[in-house]
Amino acid sequence: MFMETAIDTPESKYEILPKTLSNGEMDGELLEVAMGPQHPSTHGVFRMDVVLDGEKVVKLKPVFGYLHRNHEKIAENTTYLASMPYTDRLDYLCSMTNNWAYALSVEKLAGLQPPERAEYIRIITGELTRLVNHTCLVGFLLQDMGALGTPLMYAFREREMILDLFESLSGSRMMCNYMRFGGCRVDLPAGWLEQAKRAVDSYSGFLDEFEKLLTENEILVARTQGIGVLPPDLAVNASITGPMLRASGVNYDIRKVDKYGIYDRFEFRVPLGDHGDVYDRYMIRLLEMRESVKILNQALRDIPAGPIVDPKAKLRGFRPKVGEAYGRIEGPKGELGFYLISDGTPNPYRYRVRPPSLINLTVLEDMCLGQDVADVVIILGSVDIVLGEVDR
Amino acid sequence: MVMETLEQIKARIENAISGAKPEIIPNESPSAQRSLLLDPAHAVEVAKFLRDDSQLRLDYCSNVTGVDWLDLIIKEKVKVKKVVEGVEKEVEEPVERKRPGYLEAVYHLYSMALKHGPLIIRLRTENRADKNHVPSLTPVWRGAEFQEREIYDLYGIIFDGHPDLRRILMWEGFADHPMRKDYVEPDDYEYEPTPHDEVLEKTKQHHSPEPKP
Amino acid sequence: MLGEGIIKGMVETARNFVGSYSDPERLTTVEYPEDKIPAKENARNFPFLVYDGDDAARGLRCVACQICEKECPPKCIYIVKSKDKKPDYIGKPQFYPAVFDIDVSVCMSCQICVEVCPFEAIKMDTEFELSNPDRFGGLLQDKHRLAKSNEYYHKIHETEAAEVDARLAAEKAKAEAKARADAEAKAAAAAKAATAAATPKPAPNPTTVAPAK
Amino acid sequence: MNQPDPYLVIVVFLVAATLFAVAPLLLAWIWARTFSPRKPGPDKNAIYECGLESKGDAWVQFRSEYYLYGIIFLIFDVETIFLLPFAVAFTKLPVGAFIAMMVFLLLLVEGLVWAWRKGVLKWS
Amino acid sequence: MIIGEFFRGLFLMIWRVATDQPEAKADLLAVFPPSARPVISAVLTVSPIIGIFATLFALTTLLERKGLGRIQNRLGPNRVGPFGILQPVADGLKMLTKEDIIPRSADALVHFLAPVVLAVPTILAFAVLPYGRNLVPVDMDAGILFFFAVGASTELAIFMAGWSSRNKYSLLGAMRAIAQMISYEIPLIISSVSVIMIAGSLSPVEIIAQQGRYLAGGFVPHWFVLTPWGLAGFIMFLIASLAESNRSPFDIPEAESELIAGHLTEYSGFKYALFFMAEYFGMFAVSGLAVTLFLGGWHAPFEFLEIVPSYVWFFAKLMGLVCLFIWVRGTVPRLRVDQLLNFAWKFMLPLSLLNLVVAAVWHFTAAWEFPGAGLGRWLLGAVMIGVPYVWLGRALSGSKKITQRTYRFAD
Amino acid sequence: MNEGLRSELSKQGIFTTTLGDLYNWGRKNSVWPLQFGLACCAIEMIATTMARYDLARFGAEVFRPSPRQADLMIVAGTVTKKMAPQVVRLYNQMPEPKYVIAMGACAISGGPFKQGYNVLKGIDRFIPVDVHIPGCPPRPEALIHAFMTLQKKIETQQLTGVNRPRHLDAEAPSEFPVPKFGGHDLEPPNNPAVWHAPKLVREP
Repeated sequence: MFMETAIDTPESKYEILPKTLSNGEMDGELLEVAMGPQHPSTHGVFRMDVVLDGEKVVKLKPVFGYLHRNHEKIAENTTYLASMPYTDRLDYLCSMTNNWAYALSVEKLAGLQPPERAEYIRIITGELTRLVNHTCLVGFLLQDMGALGTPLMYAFREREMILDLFESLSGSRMMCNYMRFGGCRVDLPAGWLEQAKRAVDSYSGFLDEFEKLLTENEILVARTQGIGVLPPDLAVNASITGPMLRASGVNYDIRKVDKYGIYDRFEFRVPLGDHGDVYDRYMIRLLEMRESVKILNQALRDIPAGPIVDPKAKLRGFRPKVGEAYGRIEGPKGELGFYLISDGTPNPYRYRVRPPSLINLTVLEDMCLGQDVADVVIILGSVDIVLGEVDR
Repeated sequence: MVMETLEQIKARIENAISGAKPEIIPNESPSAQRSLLLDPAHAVEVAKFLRDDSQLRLDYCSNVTGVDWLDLIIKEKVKVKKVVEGVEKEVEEPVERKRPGYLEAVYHLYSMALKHGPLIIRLRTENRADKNHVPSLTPVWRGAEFQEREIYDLYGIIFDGHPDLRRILMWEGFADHPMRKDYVEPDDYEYEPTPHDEVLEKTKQHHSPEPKP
Repeated sequence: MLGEGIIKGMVETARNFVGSYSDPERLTTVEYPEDKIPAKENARNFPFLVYDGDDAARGLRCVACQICEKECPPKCIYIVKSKDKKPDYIGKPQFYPAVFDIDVSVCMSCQICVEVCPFEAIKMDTEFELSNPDRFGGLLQDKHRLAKSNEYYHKIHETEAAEVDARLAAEKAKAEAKARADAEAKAAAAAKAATAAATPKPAPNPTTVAPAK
Repeated sequence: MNQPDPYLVIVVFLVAATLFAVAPLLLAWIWARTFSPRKPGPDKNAIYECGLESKGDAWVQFRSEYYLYGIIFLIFDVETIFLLPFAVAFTKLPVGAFIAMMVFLLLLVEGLVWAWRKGVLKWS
Repeated sequence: MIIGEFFRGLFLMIWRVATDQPEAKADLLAVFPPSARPVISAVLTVSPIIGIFATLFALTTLLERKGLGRIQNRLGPNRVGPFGILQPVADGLKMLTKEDIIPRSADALVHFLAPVVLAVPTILAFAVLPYGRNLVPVDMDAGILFFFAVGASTELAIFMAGWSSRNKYSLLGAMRAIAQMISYEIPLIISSVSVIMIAGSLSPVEIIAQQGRYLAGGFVPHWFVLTPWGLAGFIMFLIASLAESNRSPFDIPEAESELIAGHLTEYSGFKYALFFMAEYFGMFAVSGLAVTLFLGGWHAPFEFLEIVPSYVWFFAKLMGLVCLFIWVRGTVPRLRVDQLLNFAWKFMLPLSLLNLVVAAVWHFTAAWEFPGAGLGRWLLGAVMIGVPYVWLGRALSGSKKITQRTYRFAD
Repeated sequence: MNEGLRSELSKQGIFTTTLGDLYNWGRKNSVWPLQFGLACCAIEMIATTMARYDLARFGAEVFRPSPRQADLMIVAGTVTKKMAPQVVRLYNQMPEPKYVIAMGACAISGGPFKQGYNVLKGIDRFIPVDVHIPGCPPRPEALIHAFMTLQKKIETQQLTGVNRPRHLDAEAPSEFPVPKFGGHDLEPPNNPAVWHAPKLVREP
């Protein structure tokens, strides 16, 4: 609605280096505006230096580092275990998947194998985290679009339900610090599975409600379709991962590619978009949530009894052999990887987080050029960043 | 799809690009992720080969990171033939060898087209002080743009050919490269109510706040 | 038709509006200071020290082994070991913390101190109403403020506390049996006085990873 | 005659409205004078820009799009002014007058269509 | 003696107003010397209106916060006074005592004048609305014209606010505000022209009088909204008035998520409150006009309900519209500025012009006298406005239809 | 305000006390926070305004994006050294009376990240903080509790006299110097006028 530009067909040849629109024939002076670090819709302390020609963006430079908390440096000065709670605070919406990625990398480094039940618990908590993340993202995206809190409130209502599950499992709402090398910290408390089943069952209803509220809303359609188009070849070259990549139509889901954990046992599909615009990114997330619900239903049905920790795992005095490992998972925001180098001491020699949020921002300027200021915030919203992970 | 072994890749690189001498870096840990060390002179060419080769098609540069290796004194025992009391014997003798430090950029490559990986390539600077240049691979993989900037910021590796090499996380005007192993932190947390001895010890080496002019 | 989607959305919000008067699912507010969401069994916020019996000073389980101090990721625990010893719950003389400070303004509620503690001495509290205008007076907690009774522990973490108590009782019984056997052995070999007994081996907590032996 | 002159009421309305708007500002000023002193400062009275120091001037020459809308507005506003007397008289007018008015309207619609086709209404 | 007369007059006035009687002020005015009577009379008219709308403003902010809360599954303010009723009072007190900051580089005089210039015309617009059978502050022949004339000056104030702040966000907000408000001014006026055509008068009193009849035994009011052109005009009037009062989804001048607070960014203390208040006053004024033009003003929906005092109906209808505004605000996201302007020029303007034709046809077909003529007229009008609506709606959405996209799935 | 004090004041003039009470009541019930989140705690801050906890009940859901209309700055999350000047500037740009809640470990003391080279060890090094909430992140209820603590604090403040709050004192500063970026650290690393490093007293 309200829009005349047809969707740009993805160009076959991308330009690798970032480009800036020239102000050739345009009239009026340029206006340099800083959006952020304190700005209602930069999702934290992100800053974009935007050059505007009227309302059009002719240049956009992201500025990072306002939340650079030295996670990697701190981790290199402390033990492997002590970094686990710090990973919670990387992408603070999805602590479980962060835990998982780190645990997976350390398990690769030290040769540990979590038992089956632990793998199931990881999948359950991981997919719940995906639900939380995507729900919040959609809420925040609508907030950026100017909906007065209602979608965000509904999103957080559902989030609270899952946080309740996390709290009764791990003790904390957000910072679960739940996974351990070779397994999980505690077993599921009594009644947890039933509670989780109830939550998952009601989730489809919530998704229906949400779609009714928004998906067909003309304003949303008009605001998102054809905005922030990301062609697939640029997406691949710029290392975009996660829903954003799949919205551009590239079939790459690490759950399918690496089959880490026990993802090969579950039946689920990977939704792909054809346009790579904001609307596709929004819809891909909604569709992914429906797939997550499917995975959760299977996992909650099949979870076996048994131990939850690899008996070889040590809590104190954990010293992996000299070497290095890179482990990665399909986080809700994209590929979340940890690269670890061990020198045989209790502390990692090099500890590196591969932050999907940061790398997905590589193409922010390419997507925003020529769009309006109002589009910039929703394009940023559709990228789905969390500053804790962008700046670490 | 299974990727070729590192040896095969190495041989094909050597065939395709004359002068390139990739070196396989072993990895003893259970992960067994070995890597290829590229020489800076041919790195961009090799990278393009890796990206465009039809069997590899490593079109996706997942992770780029820096590593700081300090000067290291390696103590080894070397067997030396010596004449001891008139008899030639093989004697083990401790030898100290200084390995100069260097900075390293590590790239993890995957293929989205063929769904395989990782191939890990490494680039090394000559030393940690002045000869800290390596070629930038951003023109090959745009995804390396911010990560190389980050390495420049935190480790001080200068990537030649990077389109926009500025500090990314710290502010302009910051003097140090804080992720280096020998970085000295500013003196500002000795007031914590629960200071530990090592913390107090550490604060003594800190930069003191610079005197006001 | 134009406007259809908006009307659908408005129907949805109207449903929530009307529902908020009849359906508790659609009015999720818990009016905090009056009503509280019951704390979850596993909930954790800040650590406290468990003591047995009535006397907080004498019954403290902590033996100032300083493992938690070392393992604490943000280093918010500060312990000074006592000079003298006092008997612990099985009567064995142990050190106790002369100073045990936790700066809750630093604590990240990660529970690692609880996991690594071999003596079941530090546990997580569910108390969160700690906001205070005074940072140091209000938030730097010493051992007097940290000490809370075993009954309190039972109140907040029922299942877990029962397990811990059972384990401690079993240990105590074992230790007493051992002490009796030792005493008999001592009586048999009256010449020797065995005072240096090994520290009691803690039973691994079944819910946590077994600590290294 | 109890109904006062409508314009007198309007004048009183104007005065009252102005008082209503200014009185609280005055009250706030008195409060500030008496109890809570205003404390201007170089930072506080600087332009807000997301916590950064504002660079460059905000008073720039702006793009022409906004002005184009302004011009079309003028045309149509004048048109509506013409419409009003016509509308008041409409019920007393014959069909012919209505058709004449429609011709006038059509001319304006043509202007709108022209502007539309010309791309004036398109935000480039 | 005089004091007794005064209170008697006051009491009689209140009683007469409450019971819908004419000449409410007569006895009270008799107390005063004749030369002072016109002014006193005017003051007696003006002060209750401002007082009532100020109270209504306070209540509406609370209503909005609570209503939005309910839409969002929560309670909303309920702690300050019983049911949170004193929340607006606390807010007002706070704003009064808040420090006032004028940016150093701003144009201080314009910065100060802007909120006043905004608040005064919005209050003036209340002058011409008939609140009840005998409650018309100013019975002007050109009342509607006066209303639009004062309403138009608010645009200037918002631009003054944005420009004088010398803040980049404010400037963008001001530019947007100007573009938006002038664009919606025209559909707003044209959609009310259809009513003026049929009523044949610019006087609000006369327009309401035209809607005072009842059909079908007193159960169908003769409101203009119940005609095809009236319904279309009403909807367009509402949309345009949403835009004119900068309410969501047209709140782009202060677009929080992009422009911080747009033209309000640099305003603090009670100046900000004045803007806030003016927004609500503007909303009341346009809702009041919508009630007058389309919803039969102070007339009851059914004839037998006319015994209820007329002003009750007026304010009930007004608050109904305000609630609708709040409801819309709680549901929809915001438009982008170019879409908003497109919507005004390419959808609202053609449709509102067309609506004039529909109204004319309605007028000319009034003479139809065959069985089912009423229904036929209705259908003709509905088709005349409905078909272009669908067609323009399609055209506006470009070539693609508003249907869900299909998505591929990879296994 | 306790009874004794009230009667003492009423002797001097009841007007002052009631006006002061009204003033305190007004500003305590209408605390509008600045829409300003830094890190993890910001999510819990948002959660506090959401349906389950509903900060709106206290009239505080009006999160203003512009500091000009805000009363309360909730420093929710880690203040890095790169961010600190901006935080101080935002605080400076808020009109009086203004309050600061340091939410979460990071804002109070640097928290778990205090060992980081780019992390400010507590926002109270540069601006005065009214209420501290420990926790990482604090539960939404804890934020509400802190909010009520702040309300209690406002309640006890006097309109006149020596104990009047900072913003009513013409001499007290309303803005604090913004630190500059230095070669190794912020310059100065703390503001001695605001921050007083405590003396460590340890009883054995």
